[in-house]
Amino acid sequence: MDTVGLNSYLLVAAMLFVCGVVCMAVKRNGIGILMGVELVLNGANLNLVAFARYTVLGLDGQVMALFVIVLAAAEAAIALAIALNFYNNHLTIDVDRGSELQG
Amino acid sequence: MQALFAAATLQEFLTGMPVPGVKDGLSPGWALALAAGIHAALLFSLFGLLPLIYIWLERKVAGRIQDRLGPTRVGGRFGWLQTLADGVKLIQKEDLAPGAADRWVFQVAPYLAIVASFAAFMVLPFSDTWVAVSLDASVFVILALMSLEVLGIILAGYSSGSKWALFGAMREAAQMVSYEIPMALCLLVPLVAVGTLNLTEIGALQAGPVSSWLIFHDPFCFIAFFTYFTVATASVKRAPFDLAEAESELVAGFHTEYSGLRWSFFFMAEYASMFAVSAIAVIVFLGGWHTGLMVEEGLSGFKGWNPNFLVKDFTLGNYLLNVMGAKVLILKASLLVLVQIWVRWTLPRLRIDQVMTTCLKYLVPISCVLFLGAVLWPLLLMTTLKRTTIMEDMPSMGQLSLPPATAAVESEEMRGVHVVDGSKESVR
Amino acid sequence: MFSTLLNQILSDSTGQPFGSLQLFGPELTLSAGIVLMLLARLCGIDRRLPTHWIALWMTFIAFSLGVFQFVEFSRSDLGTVEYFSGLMVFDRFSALFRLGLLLFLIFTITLTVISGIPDRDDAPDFYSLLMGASVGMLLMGGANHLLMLFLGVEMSSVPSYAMVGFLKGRKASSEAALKFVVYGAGAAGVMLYGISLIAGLLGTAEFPQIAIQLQTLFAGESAALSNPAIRLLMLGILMLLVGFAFKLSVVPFHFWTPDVFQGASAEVGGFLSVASKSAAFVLLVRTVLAFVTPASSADLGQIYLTLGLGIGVIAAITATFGNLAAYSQTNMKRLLAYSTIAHSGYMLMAIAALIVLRAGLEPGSTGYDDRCARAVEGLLYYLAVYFFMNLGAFAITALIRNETFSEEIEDYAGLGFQAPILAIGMGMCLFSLVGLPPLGGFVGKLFIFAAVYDSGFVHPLMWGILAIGGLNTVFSLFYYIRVMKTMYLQERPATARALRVPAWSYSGAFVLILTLPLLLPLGTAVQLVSGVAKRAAMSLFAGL
Amino acid sequence: MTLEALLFYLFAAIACGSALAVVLTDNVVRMAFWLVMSLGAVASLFFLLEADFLGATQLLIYVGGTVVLLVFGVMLTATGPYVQIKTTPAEMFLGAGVGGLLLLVLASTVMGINWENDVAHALGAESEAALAADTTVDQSGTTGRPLGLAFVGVRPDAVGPDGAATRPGYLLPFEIVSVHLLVVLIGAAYLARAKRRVEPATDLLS
Repeated sequence: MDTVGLNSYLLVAAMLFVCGVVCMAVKRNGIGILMGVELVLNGANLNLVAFARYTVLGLDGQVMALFVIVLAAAEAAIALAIALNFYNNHLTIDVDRGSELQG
Repeated sequence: MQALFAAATLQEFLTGMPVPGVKDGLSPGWALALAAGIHAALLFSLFGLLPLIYIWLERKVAGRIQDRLGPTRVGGRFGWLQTLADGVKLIQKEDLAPGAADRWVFQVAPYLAIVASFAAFMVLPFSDTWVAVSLDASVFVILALMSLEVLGIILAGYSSGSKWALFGAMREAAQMVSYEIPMALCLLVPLVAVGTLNLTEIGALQAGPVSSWLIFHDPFCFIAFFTYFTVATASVKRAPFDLAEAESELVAGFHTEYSGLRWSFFFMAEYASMFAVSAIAVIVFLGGWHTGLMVEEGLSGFKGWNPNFLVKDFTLGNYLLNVMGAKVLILKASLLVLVQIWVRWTLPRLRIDQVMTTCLKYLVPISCVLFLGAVLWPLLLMTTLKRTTIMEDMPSMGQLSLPPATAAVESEEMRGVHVVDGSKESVR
Repeated sequence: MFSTLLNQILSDSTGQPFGSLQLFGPELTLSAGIVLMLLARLCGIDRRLPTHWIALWMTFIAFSLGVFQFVEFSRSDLGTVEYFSGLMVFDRFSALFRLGLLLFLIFTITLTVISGIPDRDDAPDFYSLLMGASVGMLLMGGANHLLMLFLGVEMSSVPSYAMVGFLKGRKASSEAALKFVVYGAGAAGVMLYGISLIAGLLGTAEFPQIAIQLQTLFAGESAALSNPAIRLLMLGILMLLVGFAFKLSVVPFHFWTPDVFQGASAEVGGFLSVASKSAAFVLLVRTVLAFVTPASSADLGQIYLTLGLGIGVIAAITATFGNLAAYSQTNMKRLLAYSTIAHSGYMLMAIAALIVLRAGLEPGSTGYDDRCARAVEGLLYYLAVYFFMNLGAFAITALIRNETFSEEIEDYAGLGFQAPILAIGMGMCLFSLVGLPPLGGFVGKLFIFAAVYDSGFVHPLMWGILAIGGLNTVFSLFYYIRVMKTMYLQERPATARALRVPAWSYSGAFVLILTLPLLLPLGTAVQLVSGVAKRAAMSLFAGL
Repeated sequence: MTLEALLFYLFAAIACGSALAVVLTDNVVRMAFWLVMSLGAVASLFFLLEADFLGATQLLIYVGGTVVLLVFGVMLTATGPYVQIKTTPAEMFLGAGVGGLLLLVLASTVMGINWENDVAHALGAESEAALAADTTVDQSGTTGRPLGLAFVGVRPDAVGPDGAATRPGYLLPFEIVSVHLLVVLIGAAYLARAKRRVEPATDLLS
């Protein structure tokens, strides 16, 4: 318990990942699902940074994590624009509520 | 831990202190925790005290500008204790939450705002070696921490269950997206000149006469200061950018439904943030804790005075110099706060679309041009004057690391080796 | 330090005749095109010079650069060139893919000009998104690093989300975009988690290093699933495959495809169906070759074999599902979406064959390399044919929509006589999609099935998959024929809008140009195309 | 227990607990609040992992940017006073089951590996390339500079015996991601703005 190693960080990351996946699965609201995605990406980032600290992956892990943060922001921006557009057309952001497409 | 705590000096002193019930006295870890606690308490007292003074100042200045006297009764002729009396009143008030509010978020939101505002103080250096946490990328960190305050405000506005508050929150969100970019870009302009993100190093580089302040480093820095100050005013929601509260249109904006202590938290956060952005401006542009009158150089012999103090590396002379530095910094920052107050009672409020136009359509391009200019400036000087600054004694990339590429690498390696060795220096 | 960097970027520092920037020319041209379109709008030039000319010209320049590089590179006899300090790789495979994609982009832009889907105001936005997504796909084609893999996938998907929602006033379009972005972001997240596990376990993210690290990591120990490191690796690979499966709309990650294709305009559907899929397949080939190496230990080979067979089974299920679900469709775009799923299944069979062949090797040997190359060659050939037949089908759908304002199959009644050029073109595309003998699709299927047959010698299950693939071809005939039946055997209702698309109009010429290559396999063209594909495929294998 | 371990457990608990709260909460705004707590705790973990630049980026872009964007989205699309997401107990049960299983698999795998002895040893000792690049991020936590250098394509932290860099420089992604951001910005602006219609486009191929 005294020393915190790589395993502990990976465990936290796994927890974040699983919470994100479950969140994506059970929420219907578009923005709720996006929050799940953010959790998943954060789990991955925590993995990368922990590996960067403890293994030979080194700085590359941090570089990748930085890119992920930037890409996630871009993705969130597009997703939000699409959600707003969807709302303008449907007056809801429930993914299931859309009725035009029988999917 | 990578961050260099100012508490490390105190930790050394506290380690091994006899504690009843513990065999070897205080362990290093707990000593650090205790030292950090003491430092946090010191910082928090400043964090609490500054708004108290600024609110009084605001009322006095507002009164004078409107040809009134302002507070005159509590605590003598000038109403010194007016804010304290207000505070006592606010604590006694009932803590209300409207029925339509999302009660739990409503109650938590003020804490989010005040914690974010306080966290910014942690990385703010007050003097040469006076900083709670010395980080290498402290400019970046402080911007990040201050951006969190907005979240508290948005959540507060949204959870109030009132349309005025919601409008205020949405305006704040829209305003935030527009001011953050020019703010960061303007801060980058002087950073290009010094080549470091560490506020302590930036401050230390501006020792000497007024001409060595970064605002006078090149024309772009000069303009960048005013641009930054404009955007910083927007970032702390002060008039003419106080759209989030806009008391003449939105009752009181995001804090319409708040009362008592939680309401006062927002005010504490606002005034503390005013100080924080001003202090950043002072450190990055206006010479930090240096008077600019060469007083420090005159007193530098005083530094090692009374060396045989209880704590290692601690001298009374150095301490007194630091006190002076901190006072200079706070005074300079307070002057900028005074300007913000003055502006508030002078200029009319902009509309939200005008705010966004100002920030996005004008200030972003302006700051981009400034940034580009700052990057090209050394090249221009190199081709004409054969050096990177106009005057010889100006702070430049050269002082820290020259030539930029290799020296940066070397200094990085040196620093890395140094700390890996295990020798824990306190604050640089 | 910086001077060597500049040297590496601008010219040769390692004795190679290609500098990084030079190799990156087409991507840079496309990026410049995006900026140019933006500036043109800013200065009001787009009022006088339509934006699609800028897009078309920049793409054409990029394509010419690609041709130039391809020729130069073929002449120089180099195997592979890593550029940008090993982040990207350039070989005949990526050069060919780049050519194909840029040509496809030219076709797509021409189609949008003819069908007029972005109007004048929105054209800069649309073409920026289109070219931005293409840059991402080009990155996917040459990715040599896990970061570039993720970056490429993101760069190609995120603009696609916006493109799907481009008809923003339409309910269906915005709904399709929301579904796409939500599920796409989720799949990308899972994929990234897998990448983080793999990179962390192996301590590297570069493709060439991955093989070396795999070898060293599992050299001494048993590489059975009881070893947690192997389990972690497999979890990572599975999560990576989830991302790919989403991009390729492989069952069970296909559910977004019909909705998205129906909601998006047919032009965007064609782009997603061909460009995005082929980029993902090319990237998948690279990933597979990085992970599945004959040099890995025998235990690992066994696990990879299972993985390959699993992918084969999933490919068979995907093809079957796509074909069966297409039966009940009444909307043309939805039908084409299910057809896309089915074709992903076919092409995934080639990947499965590749994995099985590679995994079945004894450690260290290169015996099956020629057969592996044949699997990749088959995939490339299929992609080349798929380019024409699928884009053709989507383009004709778009052209018919422009005339009749409908994409329902029942509204196609009697088109065979009213617009013969469209109907004949559609017929050729659909029969080629089925894989009927004289057309290009037949040869493509033949190549892939041959590769699957080869892999059957490693594990007989692949022969079963081959049989399912063959059966599927028969299944698919019926629903494609239904469309033809509606066009030719049903009377056009008197109330329906009349079509006037003569063969000598822009639309007619476009359809002709797209569909005529499908007839080419009749002659020596098969050898020509397959020769290029073969050389490209062989450049991936050092042993050949 | 050292201070570092204490801080780790504190932030890890906040991160995991808040992530769980994101899943269990039905109210979107509260979800956003818990998300902020979780992401903030992850940023603190970054600081603990000696990645101060990354921690600050996480705070600035994720917590200060992305989440504000999400909350903004909630406010713009809220029909009722507070958007509630109803999750049926059956769904929740299924989600909990599948999630628990996934967590079990991941956790057992991750905890089963002895990183210091098995993996690092195997990779470090036997692989030439890994040995050369065997420089984990230096312990000072001042990663801003090495990160910046890596972005312009120079890797002083990973230099082989012959003086050549053993790890890639990231100039290409650093530059190309700006193209991506530009495209995304164009797309998002297009989708979010109201349609300007001047005249219907009639002239094709003009």
